[in-house]
Amino acid sequence: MEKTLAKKSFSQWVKKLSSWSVYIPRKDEEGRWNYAEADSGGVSLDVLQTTLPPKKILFPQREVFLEFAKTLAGNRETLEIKEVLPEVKPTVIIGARPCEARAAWMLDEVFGGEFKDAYYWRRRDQTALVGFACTIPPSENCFCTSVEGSPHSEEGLDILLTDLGDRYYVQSMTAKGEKLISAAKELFEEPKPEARKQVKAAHAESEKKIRRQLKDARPIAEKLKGMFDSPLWDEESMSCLRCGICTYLCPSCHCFDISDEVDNPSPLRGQRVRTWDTCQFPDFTMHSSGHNPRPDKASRLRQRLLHKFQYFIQVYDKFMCVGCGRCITLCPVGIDIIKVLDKVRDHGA
Amino acid sequence: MAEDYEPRIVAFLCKWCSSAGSDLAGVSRMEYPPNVVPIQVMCSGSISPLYIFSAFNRGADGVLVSGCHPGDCHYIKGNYYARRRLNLVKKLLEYVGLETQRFQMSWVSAAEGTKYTQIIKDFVKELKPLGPQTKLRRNP
Amino acid sequence: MAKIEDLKDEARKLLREGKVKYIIGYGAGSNGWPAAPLFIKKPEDVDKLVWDPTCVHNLVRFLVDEKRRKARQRQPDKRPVGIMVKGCDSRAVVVLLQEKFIDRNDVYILGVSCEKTGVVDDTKLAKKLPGKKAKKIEVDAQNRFVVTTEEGKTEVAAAEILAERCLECKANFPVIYDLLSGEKTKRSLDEPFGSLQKIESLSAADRWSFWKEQLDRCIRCYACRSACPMCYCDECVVDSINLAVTAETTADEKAQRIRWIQRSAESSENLVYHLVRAIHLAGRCIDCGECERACPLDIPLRFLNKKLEKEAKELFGYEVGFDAALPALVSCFRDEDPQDFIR
Amino acid sequence: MELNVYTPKLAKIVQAKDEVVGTRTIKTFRTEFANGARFDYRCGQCAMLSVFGKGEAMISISSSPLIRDYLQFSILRTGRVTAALHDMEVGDLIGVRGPYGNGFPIDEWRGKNLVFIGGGIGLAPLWSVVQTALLRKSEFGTLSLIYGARTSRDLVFKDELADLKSQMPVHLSIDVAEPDWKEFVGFVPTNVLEKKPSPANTIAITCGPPIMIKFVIKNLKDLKFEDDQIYTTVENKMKCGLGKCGRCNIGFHYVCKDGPVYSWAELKKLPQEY
Repeated sequence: MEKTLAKKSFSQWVKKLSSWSVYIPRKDEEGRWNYAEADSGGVSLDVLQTTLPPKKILFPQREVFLEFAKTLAGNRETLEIKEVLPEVKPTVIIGARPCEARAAWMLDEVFGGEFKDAYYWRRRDQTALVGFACTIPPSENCFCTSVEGSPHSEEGLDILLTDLGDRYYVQSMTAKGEKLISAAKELFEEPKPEARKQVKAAHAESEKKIRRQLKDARPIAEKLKGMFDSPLWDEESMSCLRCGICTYLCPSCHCFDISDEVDNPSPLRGQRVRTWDTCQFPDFTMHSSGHNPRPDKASRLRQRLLHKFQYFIQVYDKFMCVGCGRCITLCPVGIDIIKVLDKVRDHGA
Repeated sequence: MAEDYEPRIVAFLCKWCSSAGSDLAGVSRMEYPPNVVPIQVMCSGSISPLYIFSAFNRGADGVLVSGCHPGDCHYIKGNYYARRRLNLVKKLLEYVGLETQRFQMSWVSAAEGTKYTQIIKDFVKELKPLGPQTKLRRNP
Repeated sequence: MAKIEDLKDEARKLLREGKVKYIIGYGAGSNGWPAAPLFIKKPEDVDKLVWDPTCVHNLVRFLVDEKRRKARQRQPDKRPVGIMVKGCDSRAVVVLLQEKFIDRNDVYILGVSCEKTGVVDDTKLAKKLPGKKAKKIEVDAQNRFVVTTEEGKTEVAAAEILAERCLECKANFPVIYDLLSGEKTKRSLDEPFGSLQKIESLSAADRWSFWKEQLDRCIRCYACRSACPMCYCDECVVDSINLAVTAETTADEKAQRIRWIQRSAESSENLVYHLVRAIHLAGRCIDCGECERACPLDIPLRFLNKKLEKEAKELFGYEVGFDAALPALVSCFRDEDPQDFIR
Repeated sequence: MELNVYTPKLAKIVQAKDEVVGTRTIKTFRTEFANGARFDYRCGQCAMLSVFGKGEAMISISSSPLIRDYLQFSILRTGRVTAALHDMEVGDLIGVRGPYGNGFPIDEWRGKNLVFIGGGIGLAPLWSVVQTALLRKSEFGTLSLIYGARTSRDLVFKDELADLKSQMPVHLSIDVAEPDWKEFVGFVPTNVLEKKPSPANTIAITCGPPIMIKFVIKNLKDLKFEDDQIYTTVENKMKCGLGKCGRCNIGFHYVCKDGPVYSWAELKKLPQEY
């Protein structure tokens, strides 16, 4: 279904979505963008890139799995566990970027499959993604076109809005999208033929503006297979600080830890929670004997790149990197995966 | 504040002086509020700031560290170190916005049973109006 | 800003004579910020060294990684490592020497002087030139910053985009060095703890809501701990993220290890983590500002350590990072240390 | 109610036997499900045991799947969860979820001789397939076990090994000589060279510390065993057991889902990241 929506009636549409809980990027006084529940306040849409991707709504940093409690009845101790599945209201994330929606589409693969992850799918099934096509590249390190994405890709999105000056061209790809549109039918008009031409031109134009490029990404994935023991990883990871920024802020990174958090030791009461985890921390793979298959920064940088540019392709036949550029922009020491992968491509050339 | 609210205080008492002082108060049957969970330590200098933050994190409404008067320390200078380190802790907690009355330090010698009871009485009196401590507390 | 030709010559000589293993310096970055850490092993790469107001990183952190790498090797190469240090960074080297973490001949210090200016704060720059990306930043004769972006050059007064710590700088040229590039110029400094006033002047309730709102945003990526040259413990007491287990660690030690805070990024756990980190930096933090710069959410962490630095000076007359022979702040005392807060 | 793959079933400990006391203590537990829940598994699969308040640990099931009424786990005391398990007594409740992993492809080995080579606690995952092979003895050729540990005290299933000797040749070894030790003294891989199992129509299955597995495989290759005649299990840190949490991978394989059992032919192709 394709419609157009006047820009001036955009905030009315948001108000009409009262039965959804609406997340919208909000800018704080320091100029940082982050998702926040939309209140009645105005909706400013000159967002470029949020620091934390929409992943934090679909795959929150803390998810309670179950609660456990011991009760003392006389001298008999009984233990019960109570499963805690999230109760999620229908949600809509407005302002997601096409690359972040592609990342959600990849998380669907990981959390689907043979063992479906009930916690993820409770949220995912209730959440609609309304994306903005990137007429201006959100970051100077965007390279989505190099990893089979584009500034107007539709995977993972329910609605794609493209800015045509005074109105948005609305493309809805799913039933969820149609429901969002029908919630305020009167605001949407049928697209005029020249609007269709305009949106095609806008999309083509936006692809040319992507600032960074990773040439021949697929052959790099092939070449990575032979570079497991290359000294390149040691050289490139010399300046790595071993923090978790590149993985926590990556829209497609999904590694997690499961740990028990005790509120009251006796009688025992607490919860089992899932929290984000990162392959960059030493504890991630350390055996209880102290042996660590990935003992140093080099092996962890290698793991981060191989997982995204080789392993994920071998299993799901698509890159796990969506080219949003966050890990490049926000790395405190400027480790640039495009530069590292360029070196892999040109290695031995 | 609900009249029946009873603040819970964690008191780190140095074994040689303050803990002995609190024993003297007990042996002499002195009356003082039962809100204190005493933890005996070998010296006030052995109190790591982590214990204080953790006590507040696990639900303490007030934390007291009590050691020997300067010069009485069984290990000569433990209380001098404590004086400097815990002063920094107090300033940091205040700076972050925790009510200043919640963290107290005192010198109580083995003979000062009455002083110990007075300190606890004053501490409970000061904590009552503040209500339960929710700032550092784990999911209050 | 010093011209570093003499430093480059020294660097080439050191590498040619094999006096140092490699040199840690600043080179061109590629992620949008002009400068980035650079490791040089070969003399011909020395030309890549740059020195300009975007060299904000504190490279002393990599001395910690060097020590860890040597500890893992069976026959480590004992030669020193060359390192480019600004004034503030050099005080970090002093603290590492003071704490005997590194030995003086582990490191060959190539000092650079900031002279009249200092380094740029990325947030201030982004606010000053919104939407534009700086390609290059230089200092002109009148010590103003000349920022080159895609649209050309713009001149900015230094004070507008200087990093907060540079405005309160205590050492605009290195206090310890094997070679110093640039002049030992005196600088008119702002009020030493000026930036702290705006928080200290708040009421207790406002300070609490300020810190709670800031630390609630923390996602515990530990960039602040990873970027800090003083945070070099193999096993951080606060969390089990980097448990240092060796073959000799017994099952009991692992089983009884106390988890002081939970792994979830809840506000109470974030607060305790940052409080413990701040108190562990009392009398050790030299205000290089890396924790705040590295934080992806720009949480003003510097103000936690700055407060304790101010208390250390006012209460105990203790200054950090100038004298490697000084005992640590918390392992010494004075008779006249204040005790008014003790009953 | 959709099946939530992370929620463990409650199981009661019905038997707790000390296998090794002193340092490197090992205990064997038998558990029955609190509400008689079914738990079908293949030999060599593992289960995630939960001690609530401490965490979870992936432990291989050492009982044979043909024995229905209990699950058996032999656990080395080595960290927070395993220490908590060791402190448990009969009647305590733990969580069990699973089964996880691909298990030993025992049906593919019909008609073949089986040589089991174990080291220390490595006998626990092997025990499941040894018991199953014994119960289906007619389907296989000769069975034999080469097993060793640091000291005689560290041997696991001491009494079961005694009566196993009557059913198959059992070659025990300890690393350092002890006064009343009659059998082989030395490392397990050397014992393998000593006993020279013949590769003809034989499958060798080895579990134990990674360093032992490396040399056992080398020695088996010297004895002309083909790559697809050697099977082993890979141990990596695991948290989810479902191939999602991202930590146990070697190459693009998740050990908890695609492993832990690999033939050397498969394992050789993967990066040595375990």
